[in-house]
Amino acid sequence: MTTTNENSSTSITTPTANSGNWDALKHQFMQIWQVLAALALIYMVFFILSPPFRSVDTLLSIFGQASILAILACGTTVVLISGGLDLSVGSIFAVVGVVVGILLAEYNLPVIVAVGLGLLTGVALGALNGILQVVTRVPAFIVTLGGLTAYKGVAEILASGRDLSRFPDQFQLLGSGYAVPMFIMFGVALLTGLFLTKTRLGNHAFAIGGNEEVARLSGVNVAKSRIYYYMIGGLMAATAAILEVSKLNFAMPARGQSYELFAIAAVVIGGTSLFGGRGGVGKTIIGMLIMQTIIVGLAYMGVGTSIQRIAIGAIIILAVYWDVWRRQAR
Amino acid sequence: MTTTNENSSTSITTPTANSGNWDALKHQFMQIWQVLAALALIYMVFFILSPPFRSVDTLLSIFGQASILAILACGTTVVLISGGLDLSVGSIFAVVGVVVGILLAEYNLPVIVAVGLGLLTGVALGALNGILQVVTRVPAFIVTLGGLTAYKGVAEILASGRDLSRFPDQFQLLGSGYAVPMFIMFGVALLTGLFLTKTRLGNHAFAIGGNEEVARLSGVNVAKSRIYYYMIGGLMAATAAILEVSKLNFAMPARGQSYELFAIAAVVIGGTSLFGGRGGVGKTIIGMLIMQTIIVGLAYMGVGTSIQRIAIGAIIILAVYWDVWRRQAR
Amino acid sequence: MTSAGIPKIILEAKGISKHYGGVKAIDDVSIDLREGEVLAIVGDNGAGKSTLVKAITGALAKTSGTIFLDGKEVRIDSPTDAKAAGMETVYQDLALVNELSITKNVFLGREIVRKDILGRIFGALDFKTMDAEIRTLFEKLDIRIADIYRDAQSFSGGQRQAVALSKTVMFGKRIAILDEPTAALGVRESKMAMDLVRSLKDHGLSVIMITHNMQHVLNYCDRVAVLRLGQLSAVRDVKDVDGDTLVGLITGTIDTKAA
Amino acid sequence: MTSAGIPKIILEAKGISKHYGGVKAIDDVSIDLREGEVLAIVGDNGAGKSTLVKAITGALAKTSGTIFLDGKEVRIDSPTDAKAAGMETVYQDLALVNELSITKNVFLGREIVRKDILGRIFGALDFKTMDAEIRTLFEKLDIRIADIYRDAQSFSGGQRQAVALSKTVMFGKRIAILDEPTAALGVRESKMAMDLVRSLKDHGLSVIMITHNMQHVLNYCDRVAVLRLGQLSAVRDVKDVDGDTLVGLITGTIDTKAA
Amino acid sequence: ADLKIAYTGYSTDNTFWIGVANSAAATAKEMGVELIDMTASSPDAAAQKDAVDRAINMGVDGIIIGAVDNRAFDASLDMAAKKGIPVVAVDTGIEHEHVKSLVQTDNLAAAGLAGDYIVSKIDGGTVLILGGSAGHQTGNARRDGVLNAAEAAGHEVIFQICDWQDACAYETTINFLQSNPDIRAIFGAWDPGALAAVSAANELGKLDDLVIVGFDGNPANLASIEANEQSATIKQDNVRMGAEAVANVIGLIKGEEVPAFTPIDGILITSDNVAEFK
Ligand SMILES: Nc1ncnc2c1ncn2[C@@H]1O[C@H](COP(=O)(O)OP(=O)(O)OP(=O)(O)O)[C@@H](O)[C@H]1O
Ligand SMILES: Nc1ncnc2c1ncn2[C@@H]1O[C@H](COP(=O)(O)OP(=O)(O)OP(=O)(O)O)[C@@H](O)[C@H]1O
Ligand SMILES: [Mg+2]
Ligand SMILES: [Mg+2]
Repeated sequence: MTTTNENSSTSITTPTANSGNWDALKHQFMQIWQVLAALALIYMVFFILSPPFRSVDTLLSIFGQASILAILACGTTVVLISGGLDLSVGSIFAVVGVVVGILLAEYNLPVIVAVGLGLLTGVALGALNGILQVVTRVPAFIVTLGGLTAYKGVAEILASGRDLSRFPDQFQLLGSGYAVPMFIMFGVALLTGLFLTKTRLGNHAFAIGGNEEVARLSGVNVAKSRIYYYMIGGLMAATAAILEVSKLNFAMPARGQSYELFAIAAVVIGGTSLFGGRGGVGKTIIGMLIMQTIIVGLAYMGVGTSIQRIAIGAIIILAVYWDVWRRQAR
Repeated sequence: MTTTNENSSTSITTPTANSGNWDALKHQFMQIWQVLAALALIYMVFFILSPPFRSVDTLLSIFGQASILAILACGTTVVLISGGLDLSVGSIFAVVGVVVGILLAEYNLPVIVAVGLGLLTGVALGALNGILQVVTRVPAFIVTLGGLTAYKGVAEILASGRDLSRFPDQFQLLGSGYAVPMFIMFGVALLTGLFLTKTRLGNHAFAIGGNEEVARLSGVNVAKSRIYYYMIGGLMAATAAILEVSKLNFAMPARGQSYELFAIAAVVIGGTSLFGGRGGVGKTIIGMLIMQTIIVGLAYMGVGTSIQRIAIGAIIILAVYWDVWRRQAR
Repeated sequence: MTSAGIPKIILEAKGISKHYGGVKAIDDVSIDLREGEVLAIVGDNGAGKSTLVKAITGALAKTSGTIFLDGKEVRIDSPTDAKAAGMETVYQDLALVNELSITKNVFLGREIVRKDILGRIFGALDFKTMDAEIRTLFEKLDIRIADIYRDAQSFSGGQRQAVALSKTVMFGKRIAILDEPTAALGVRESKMAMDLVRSLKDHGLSVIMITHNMQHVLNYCDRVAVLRLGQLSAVRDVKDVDGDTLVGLITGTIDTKAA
Repeated sequence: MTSAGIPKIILEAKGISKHYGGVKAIDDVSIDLREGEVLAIVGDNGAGKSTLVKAITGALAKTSGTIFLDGKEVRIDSPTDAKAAGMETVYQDLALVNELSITKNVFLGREIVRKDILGRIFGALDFKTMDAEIRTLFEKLDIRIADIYRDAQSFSGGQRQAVALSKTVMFGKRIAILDEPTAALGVRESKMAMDLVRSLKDHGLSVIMITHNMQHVLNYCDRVAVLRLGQLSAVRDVKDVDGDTLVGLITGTIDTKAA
Repeated sequence: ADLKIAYTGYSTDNTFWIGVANSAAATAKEMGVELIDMTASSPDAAAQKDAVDRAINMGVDGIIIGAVDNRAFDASLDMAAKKGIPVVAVDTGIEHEHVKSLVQTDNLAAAGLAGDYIVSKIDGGTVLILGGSAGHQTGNARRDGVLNAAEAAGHEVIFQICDWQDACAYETTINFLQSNPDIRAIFGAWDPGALAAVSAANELGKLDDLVIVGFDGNPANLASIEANEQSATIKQDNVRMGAEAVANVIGLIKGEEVPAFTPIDGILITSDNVAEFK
């Protein structure tokens, strides 16, 4: 029996070398290049097939369009790594959008205050998800399924009969164009990545997701940490919601529907385990970019939304299949 | 250390006594009575609070309205017991509805043929879900998330530009009124229950859901069985879709959205494990009746749908909490 | 008792290898099992014992190798093939489904269906017959478990292992393969389990048993095969070795090629 | 070596019970641990050994009972309390997280954060220091694992157990509690692990060890406590017993009240 | 109140329908009858049919239906007929002999106004239609109103399904404006969709070159028209709709003669007349 170096398959997205930051970055890159290559390939296909696709504007708009869902998906990545699941982020998204809309359009609060309260709302709803799970010991799927339904009701009640539109110019800057959302997306991804790999709480996410009982017996405060991860999920959902409201310049309670599924799709396309303990945020971003490139590319080629749906469905399965296959092959 | 009889907590929904059918039934009933009591309690509350709620018609209409989703949920129960998950049943529902609609409204096929082909479509899509999982080893969540998206696209393409409505009287009989859907629901539940407890394939669902590897090593053909369970899930989704199309007298690709979540909610309210190996179909039906009673009761009291959503969200969490709490308490 | 006259070889595994990418979990191992004997397989953690057994019984797809039963080559590509060939295996940590009753566990994969049309068409199970067969079997093997309807998880480690071993008597027509049948069992439970293993012989079975317990090798087995780093490093008659020799063979301080 | 003069009692657990509904997993068990000794706990499967240890270390909420450290009553309601009191425990089957590197596993729950603001405010980890401490520790304990960045699951059972035991030296200021440290280990790995246990004494720790291996009790332990059906049935100095007596005490064929 | 009528509109997450419901409620109060609003929060034909059945079971005196889908109610209406509960349809016609009154803006005709407006404002080029969900009648009627007018005038038309999702409207607009320089006009089949298109066009700096028309007359869109961003919208007179529906159902309950069809005009709102509707 030869000595094994099978570790590479299992640590794909957990940087193992902590010695130097350059090493870590290189390591990260080595793990990501295949997904990046897939993204590049898909981009090239559309580049060849569709002349109007060949502009810088298009490239930027792909980033811009992907950024909002990618931010949401960063939160989902953290929650999934910790062995949790949050089906309610789409509804949190709706509530936060409506709340910020009300604060801006009805109470005319300063932008920074409205944004701050919006983020706080997301954090609070995330905390509620976490606390309910920890206190009641009801599985995440159920608690957040309840949240999915209930928060949507809350958003509707808050919005009913209100005209939430025409926000201050200052607020509109947040989500308009490609630059700001993209910048925020990369910022959020970087911070989330540092959080996961460099901090105590971030490392505990892998431990809890890997084996909750061992983590507990090792003295990790599992309950408290879990609540934090859901709060991060809520915070990211809120950030995404604020950007979308700013971008569209009006708020509606019907927003965010099924976003949780898109986020989960991007996360798993990126290679984070659905069952916790493994994963990283870098590939989540690429996962979202892959989905968005396909949507935009197909739209540029004049393909209707129904066929786009079929393509996205197929891509979700294919991407994970490719990952499964690659791991088996070693 | 006294000898234990802790088994009751773990076998709540798996009938353990196989000796006599009466015993088995009694056993089943003993396990169900608490959920039934909850249903009765909720019914009584509305009975007292709302005078118009007190009619037989109302009671029947609750059954009638619950029946379609309950049939879908029977399939979900089987899939969940076997350790699977099918997020795509809502989209299968949409496809089948459209297919039957086309066969009836466009091709004027005899009702029985259209219904038969509709059921077959459901079975085929279920089989596709199962085969993809078994062949690619991609987790159920992903495969059926892909299906959720892709099948919806298929339904839209099939329906586009068509008016699928006003079906033959004979077909309308299926889903109209309360009697037929209720009858079909009880029939489906009974058959599913017998399947799960009395047949080889049904018993293998518990084994595979409990420990897939042990089942495989014991010589169970896990792959083939899994495909069957998804086919059953697809069949039930198709049955539900046909009843709804008949009830509404038109077909539309937007139908069925989020039904998978409602079905899962009913299944877990009924006490079937999300993680496989345990459960039963009886309580799934009661779970669905509980949800429907609350919806109808609140509506009778003039409570808006937004608040109904919040109530349903809370009930989902509460029901599972109650189950968790009960098991811990012993 | 071991080999009366010329020992007949019932099972022969030739050149079995299982590679995971570059990792050679087992590499070109050949062993044979004689009729009516208990063959021990010993070796360090990770030596490849479980992998060898899984490769032989079709639970793992082997990289290469051939299996002969009674001198005839047989294809064993799945646990079902192995069972059909009369081999019954109790895998390490993978013996019972917690959520199923004892009856359902024992008959898992080989349920008895009713003789009527319900059984033939729908696969309706004949619980009455199965329960009766289990009671008979448990009586024969002196296993004292009354409540065979209870879920497996409510039983103790010793009881669970007894149930798992009883499957080999129920179904193992010729060969029983046991992977660490006493791991994590207490003193009393271990003895119970090993007595069961011994009685397998009386029921006409030949046995391959993986163990880390040298006492069990010396007391209950006829021959012992030693695996080291994925390769067969020695095969000995138990009467020719003592504990220290065995430990030496396992750890490699005694260096020999396979006998 | 056991007790020079009057042995000082470092840990005393009095009247510990843990009931699950009607099931009395352990019932009114009192044991004490003397300074510098290795105390074995033995008993059948399901006798309550793991439950006792978990109740003492706060991993399970005990139904009743009191813990004394150096004669003073202490509240231990969570694993964190136990660690704060200087007890370090290796639980049966629950030692390492497969998905984490060796460094992260050893320091899990007690990570070293950087001394700068990043560490103080964000809990940024100081991997350099942690890695260095582990290398020092492994050298001291003669554990030969070079690649401490690799995930725990890629190591063998013996290596994993060695890592788990090393945690007790790293953090167990006074008491190490080990639940079956050699279960499922091979001959060589078992010896390695037991040598580590012995060296714990040299590092100034008192040890409680659950085991099913009578040889290990006789060779490595000072005293032995026997649990039967959730109750303490005997406590003996190891030098006063032999293997047969132990087996008799465990199975109940020798009937004595606790010494 | 001795009379009790049930009202079920399209959904409660839609400003237009909130207006209908509010107006109906106000009229009912004025006329001294109790109105129970059974509208679901999002458009769901099955839930709505259930609501109608429930109303019949509760024994209300009359029912107003703003159908999510008009084909769903045959059996329910038979039952209502049997129990003698009159039914009025609002916005969407229901083909059943028991429905003795329809209060409606014709979506097809009203969207035709939008189509004519678009045709009058552009010359040549392509029209992008952002549609509701696939196979939805209201959505289809609005699409066809614009589509027919535009194609008759020789314009190319692109139709994209957006499921009434604002974010989809935004992204579709971005993608098509970037990939297809010929687009001159955008029609959003629901006003928030048009508003999303405005934001997207604004984003690309193409707002001034585009004619963007919505449908519903939501306050936010009126504000946008006033600001010369959105070009026009079609307002259905939801206040009149609600009021007429209640009046008609009460008339039917009392056995009076009411018109079988009460037409409500669609109104084209542009910057010229937007002030009247604020
Ligand atoms: N899926 C796998 N991928 C890569 N290597 C594997 C895999 N499964 C097992 N191995 C390796 O194969 C070797 C043999 O493992 P095996 O489980 O057969 O050992 P064993 O002798 O049964 O050990 P133990 O006594 O601990 O049960 C080990 O080094 C293990 O790491
Ligand atoms: N959660 C639980 N609910 C009910 N009974 C339990 C629970 N956990 C343990 N028990 C019971 O408590 C008793 C003691 O179990 P414990 O694990 O402490 O035994 P043990 O002596 O460690 O056995 P082993 O040697 O197999 O590790 C057993 O009879 C077990 O069934
Ligand atoms: Mg093994
Ligand atoms: Mg134990």
